[in-house]
Amino acid sequence: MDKISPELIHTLSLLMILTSFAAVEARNLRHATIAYLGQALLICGLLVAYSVQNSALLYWAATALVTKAILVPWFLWRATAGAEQETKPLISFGVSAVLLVGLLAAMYKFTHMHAGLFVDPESSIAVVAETNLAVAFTVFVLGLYAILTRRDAIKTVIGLCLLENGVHLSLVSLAPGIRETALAGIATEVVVTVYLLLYIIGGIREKFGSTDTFKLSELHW
Amino acid sequence: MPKEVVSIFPALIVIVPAAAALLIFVLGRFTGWLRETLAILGTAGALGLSLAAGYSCLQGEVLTSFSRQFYLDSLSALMVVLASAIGFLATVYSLKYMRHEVQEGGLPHTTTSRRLTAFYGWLMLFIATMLWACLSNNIIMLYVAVEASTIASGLLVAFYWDKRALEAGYKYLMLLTVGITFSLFGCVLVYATGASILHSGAKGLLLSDLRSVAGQFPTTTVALASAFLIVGFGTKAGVAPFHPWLPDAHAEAPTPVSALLSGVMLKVAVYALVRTVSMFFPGFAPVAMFLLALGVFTLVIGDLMALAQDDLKRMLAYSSVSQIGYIIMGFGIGTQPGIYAGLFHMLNHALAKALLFLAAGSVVYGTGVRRISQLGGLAKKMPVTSFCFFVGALAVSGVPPFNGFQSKLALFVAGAHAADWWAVVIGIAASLITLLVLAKAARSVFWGPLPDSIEQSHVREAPLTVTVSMVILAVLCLAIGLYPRAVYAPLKAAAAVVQTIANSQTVAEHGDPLYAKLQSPAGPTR
Amino acid sequence: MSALGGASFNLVVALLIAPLFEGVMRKLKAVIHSRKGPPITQPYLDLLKLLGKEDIQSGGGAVFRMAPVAVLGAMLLAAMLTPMGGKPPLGMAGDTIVWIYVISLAAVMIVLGAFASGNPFAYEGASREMMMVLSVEPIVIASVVTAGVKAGTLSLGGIIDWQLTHGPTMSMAFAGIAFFLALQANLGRLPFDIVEAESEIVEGPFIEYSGPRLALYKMAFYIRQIVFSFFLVSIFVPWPMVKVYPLAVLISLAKVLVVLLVTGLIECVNPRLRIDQSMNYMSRVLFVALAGLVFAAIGV
Amino acid sequence: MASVSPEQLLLSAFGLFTVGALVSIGGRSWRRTGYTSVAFAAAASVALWILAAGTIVRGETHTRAYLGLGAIGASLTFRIDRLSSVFLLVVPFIGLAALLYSVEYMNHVHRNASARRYYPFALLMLASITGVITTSNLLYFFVFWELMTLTSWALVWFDREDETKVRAAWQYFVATHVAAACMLVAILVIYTRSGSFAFADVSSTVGAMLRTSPALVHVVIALFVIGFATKAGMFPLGGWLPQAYPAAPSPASAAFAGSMTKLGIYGIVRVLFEFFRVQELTTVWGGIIATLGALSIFVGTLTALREDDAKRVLSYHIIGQIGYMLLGVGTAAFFLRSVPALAAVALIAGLYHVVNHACYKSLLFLNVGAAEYQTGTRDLNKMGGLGALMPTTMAAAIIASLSIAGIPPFSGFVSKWLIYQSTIQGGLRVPLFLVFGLVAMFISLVTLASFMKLIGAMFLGKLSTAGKTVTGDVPISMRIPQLVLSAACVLLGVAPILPLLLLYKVAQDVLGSTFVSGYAALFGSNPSGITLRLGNEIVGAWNPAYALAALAICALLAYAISRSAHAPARETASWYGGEEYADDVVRFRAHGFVLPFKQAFAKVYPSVRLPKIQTIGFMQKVLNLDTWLYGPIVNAGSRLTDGLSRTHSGIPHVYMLWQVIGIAVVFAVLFILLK
Repeated sequence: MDKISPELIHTLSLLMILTSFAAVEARNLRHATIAYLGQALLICGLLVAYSVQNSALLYWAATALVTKAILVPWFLWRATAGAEQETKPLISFGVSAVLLVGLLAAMYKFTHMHAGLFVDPESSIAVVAETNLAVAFTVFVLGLYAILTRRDAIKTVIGLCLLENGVHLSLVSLAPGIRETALAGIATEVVVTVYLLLYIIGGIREKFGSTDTFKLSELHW
Repeated sequence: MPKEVVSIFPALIVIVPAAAALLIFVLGRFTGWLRETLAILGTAGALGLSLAAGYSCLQGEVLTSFSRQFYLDSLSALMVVLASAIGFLATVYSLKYMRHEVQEGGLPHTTTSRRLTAFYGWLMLFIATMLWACLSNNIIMLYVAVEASTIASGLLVAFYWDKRALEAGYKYLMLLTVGITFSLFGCVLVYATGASILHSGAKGLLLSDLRSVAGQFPTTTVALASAFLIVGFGTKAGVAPFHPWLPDAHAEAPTPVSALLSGVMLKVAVYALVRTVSMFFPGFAPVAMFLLALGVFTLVIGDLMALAQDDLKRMLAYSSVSQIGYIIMGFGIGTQPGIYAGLFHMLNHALAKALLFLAAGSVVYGTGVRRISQLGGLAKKMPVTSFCFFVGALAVSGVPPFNGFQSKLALFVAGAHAADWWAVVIGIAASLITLLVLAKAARSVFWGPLPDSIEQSHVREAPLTVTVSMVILAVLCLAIGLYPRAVYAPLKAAAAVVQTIANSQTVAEHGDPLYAKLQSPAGPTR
Repeated sequence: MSALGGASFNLVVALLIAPLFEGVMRKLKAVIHSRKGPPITQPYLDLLKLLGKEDIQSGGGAVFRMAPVAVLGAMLLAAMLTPMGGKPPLGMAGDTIVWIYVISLAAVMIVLGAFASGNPFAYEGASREMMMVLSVEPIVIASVVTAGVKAGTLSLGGIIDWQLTHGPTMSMAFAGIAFFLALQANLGRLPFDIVEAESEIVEGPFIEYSGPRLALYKMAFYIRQIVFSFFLVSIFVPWPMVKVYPLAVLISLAKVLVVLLVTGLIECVNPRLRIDQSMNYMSRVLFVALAGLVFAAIGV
Repeated sequence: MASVSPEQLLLSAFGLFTVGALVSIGGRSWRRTGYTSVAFAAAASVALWILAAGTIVRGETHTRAYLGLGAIGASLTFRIDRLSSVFLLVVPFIGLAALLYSVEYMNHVHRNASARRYYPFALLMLASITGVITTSNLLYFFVFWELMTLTSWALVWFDREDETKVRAAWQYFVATHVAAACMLVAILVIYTRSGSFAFADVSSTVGAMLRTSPALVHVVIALFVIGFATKAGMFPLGGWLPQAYPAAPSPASAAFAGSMTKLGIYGIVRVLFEFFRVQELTTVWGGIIATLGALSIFVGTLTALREDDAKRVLSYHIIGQIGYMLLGVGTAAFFLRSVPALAAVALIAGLYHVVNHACYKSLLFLNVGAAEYQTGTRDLNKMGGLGALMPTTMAAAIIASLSIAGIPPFSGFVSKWLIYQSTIQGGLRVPLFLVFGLVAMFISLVTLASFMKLIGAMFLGKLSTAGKTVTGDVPISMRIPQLVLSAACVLLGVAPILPLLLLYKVAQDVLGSTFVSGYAALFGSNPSGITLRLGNEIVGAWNPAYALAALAICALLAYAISRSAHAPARETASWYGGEEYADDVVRFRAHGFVLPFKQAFAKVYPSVRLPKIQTIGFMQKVLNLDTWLYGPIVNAGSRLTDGLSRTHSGIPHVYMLWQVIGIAVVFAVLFILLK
């Protein structure tokens, strides 16, 4: 089994935080889509980087390239046609940036203190796992953050994708050496969900005139 | 120990409706009744196969397919029989009902035929994915199947494609996907930890193997994983406070879909929850205790919310929340009688709530009105529907001699045995509220004078295919209530499965109070 | 003396001597009013005259016709249950509770007869009769129960025996006083002749009765006077008890005469009360009776 | 019937009721369905009577177990003992009479409704009542109890077009189910302690329970008493009763009054005397039940006095009459250990009153039903003078009224007399019972007043406008039940020896070994009457044979006197002070009867609209559960629900926030729990 390159993986995963942040904060939905595309490519790269240890991950990388980097951005691109500007979010950029830094620091602290809970500290993957998990959690929480604070339906879909990426990143960092991990990763792609959501959002745009989810409160109580 | 038999049945149970779905999508738009025929055939096939498989399970076998990827034990057998039976009845109900809805519902920009094709296709897929979820032995595939059932039903919820339906559909997909992603995180944690303990990725995926090592998981992992699993699958099951998608989706979906959502999908989610979380029960007892508290909380919230509803279907949906609370409470009690009661109530609620939704749909079919306050005096015009609704309401509320009484009683007895008195008292009080809510709704919908706002001549009893499903369910409710022994054996076997998941180490040393009592019904054993 | 003989004796007293007491009382009232008054035998003459008079039936129906018969029958039965100088002759057939309810049977029949007559005055009278029963009977019951508590038995004979052996007690005195205070109402005498109230509702329940049926009512009314008086004197004041039977009877008759004279005296000097005033008065008397009961319960 | 075992008899009765119900579901014509149902009910009743008679002779019978519920170790077992046989004799009797009466009544009054909504439920109700009486398993007791509630509920809402009746049915439903829930909790507590639902195991557990957790035992009994007393209509839990019973068709009300209401008493007797017969329990709860019984007597009857709707009058009287039974039973429980003979007399009195009340109250409902059948109204102010046209009904009504008022020699008198005796004898030991006795005797007169009003307003006097269309008495099939029931009222009154012998045996069974007196030592050896003895002393006597003979002689004498002068008779119009008035103008309304008295006692029961007296006003506040218990609970509940509803704002983000917070909270809680 070849040695994986920690530097490469660190670099890639840290870049993921930047892309996530960009995807969440970009006011233009198409810019956000491009940021997400960048992140998808990063995940593919990470998977390839891990594949020195486990060649099955290449299949996942290939699938991810198709689904995450091609299909989902395409769907998003199509869905944002004609309405590129996002509905004003609940929390603005400055606050978000502060929160993000705090979040990242907290996750770092947490994973570095409790990494032993998730991976065997003696194993070869432990070094990268600590950072990767921190990144994965951060991406996950950023996804949640997007879902919770962005009023635009399409932005929440992007948030959902971020959630998924976070889970995938943690999956690959927790158990990179097992062949079944690749299978699990491939099986859990949410591309169909994204397609369906965007389809329904299309209907919503048609009926409600916008994709502001705050208007979706006719059904209550 | 049951012996494992390799069989094609478990796979076929999923494949038959899935194939029907494919055929419907491909061929459905060509001829008039082909899609309906295919749908009936698909669900009937699934039902037949499930019953056959369930029979062999009762003989002490466990059926597996595809190197244990599909795994059909008594618990799964119970679930697939339930799911396919209600699926079949819902399909039968749809035959006339959906034509009526599509033709008179004022659906824009699509032809009737395309709409119906889409409906039956997605319906079959929905049923297939739910069956798959019940049969999967792979923890990741379990997640995938549950998510797939969300996807398959997403368009069904938004079927009417008007403002309300779209809103419901969006919330449904969004909230459930977020929730399910949580459970994915939980599954990944369990898988990764299990795999490292088992030193095998393949085994780390299989629930049947994971359960044997769950006791060795680190505590924080257990807490984190259970939290994610409970919230994740709990969202799908409609556990409070993760339930808000439920009334919207149930109310806006076409009636057969509501019946399936409430009757089957919630149960599948509970099944997934139990399959995964119950592996922590023996080593980590507080998990079960937490589930109990969560169940009680859910049943109270559901009942209180149901009290405030004026929309018939929303009211039923909130009542489903509360009944899910009872089921979770049963599992949370954690003892054999508790799990038995939980499963029993799951079965009964599936039948009764499906019946209620179908009857509510029949009311909407006849009157076009869903507001309880705007309805009244329908008993004369719609006697069968009225009768069925009353049966369903009494069954859900747990009034003898209907089935809900038997399971609620078993539940309270189990709770009393486990000395969870607070839960029992709250449960009984809440079941009174349920009774209040449902009986009140039944009274104001079916009795009193017919309001002027409803056109007299328009109101009529639903056609035969609509009523026959309701009558079958009503008869089942009554039959199980009168003769609960009929379902005792399968439920006991299913409970034993959960129990061995949950309690593989302790069951032998404590003995089993339930079965001990069976042998000597006269005297107490403790 | 056998029960049958005693019963027959009581019957005779009730039928033949009761009007005499009425005559005496009329005479007494006349004296107080400074009138000459009718002869003592006037009640007998009244009765005989009525028996021969035309029987005008406005109500019709069996209930209307049978009511007076049943009332007199019940009163006679009550007379047989009442001790008149000794033990009650029909003691084995009924105790004090039976006695009370036989009396109320008579009230029931009066009310039913009044209803059956269909006359609004009769209805009003019946309503008042019922209210009198409701307000007076509790006092009777309380006094009788006091006696029962003291004696440990409710049978009339037992109570009298107990009284004779134990002598007067505080609680029995209270009960007796209460019974006496209610007696006026029981006898339908002023100030409590609210039921008949001739000047107001023209004989109330009896307005439609005439001839022989009215005679039966009159008879029953006379008998009620002596039944209650005998009950009072033999339960609450049985002393002195002499062993010689005829003498004992004579003593009882004398006591009854005294009681009736006192009630007559009261009647002469009081105007009629309204029904609510009457109920108010009775509720106060009830407290006296209950005081007796409380004393009995604590053993005084 | 040596060849037929008791078990077969019982099962065949169940079978007949059920088959009858199934057959009558198919029925279309009111009349034919009715007669079919009567036939089935009659056959079942005969089976039950044979069973009851056999039980009285032979003692109790146990049956095999049926319908086992594996999961909780319960199975349906029956035990017919003498206590159940008393009810087994009465219930089918009343049920049959009511059903026979229904045939014409329903056909006439509810012609437009469907027979399927009446007869099946009526038969099933009788079946479930039979089940309640005979089962010896707590769980199935509860099941039958609920079945009984449900089927009777279906009869209460028979007339579902009328909004007030629907509301009454609803109130009934809620009240009885709250009570049932209380019972269920009690049953569960017992089950967890004894590990079984069998009656036999319950009593053996109580001793241990009393040692370990005495408070719990009291809670359990309280829950049971709430459950039973609600059904029986005891004050203050019986508020639903005067609403619900009048809503049902009259024969159904008769069946309720005669059979279902009594099961509350049955339950209390079972619970107190069989399950919890430990000295400190029976004393406390006997006292409580007797007190509540006396309260019930007082409030229920005084409230009845103010009602002008005939069926509501009767319904309030149920509350009052239930009080008498509870007073008897409570007194019995109180003196169970200290004075067994007194306890026996009180218990016999209570049960005797159960039997009597079943007969006369059902009869009264049938009488009122007959009047309603003819005139279409139940308002006493609008009726009058029906007696001349309906002599049979009037005779029956008078007999029933005098029975309920406790006028000798009718049936109510004997049982009430025994209750007076036992309370006064109890009062010699514990003076509180004297008060109860006084209340019982006084209220008996109020009952009398109330029924004088009923009789007077319905049957006597001049014919009212509402009765102008009446041509004759009700059909023969409606008269027969009335005649049979009035015969029963008379018989139970003049020949008390028959029921007393039976009830004495019941008392022997129920009281067990502590009670050793022979029949003659209690009630005397004279078969024609009762000479009540406690210890060696005669405490009271009532001999209906002697008294009746004397009364007959006296009445004959009186009649002879009245005819002695051969006075001529003449019919004439009533005298209105010389003026001519229309009857309806000068008519004395039922409402005015004893009006000043009613005003003096206004407001004893909640929600009376008359000026009130201060002290009673306070009592009313305390006893009106609506204002201080139900009302606040409902308000708090609706506020809570409102608040909860507002949190469901509909915005998806809010819900997702719940999920996220949920994760954090669940994790935190689990983390803490697992540490």
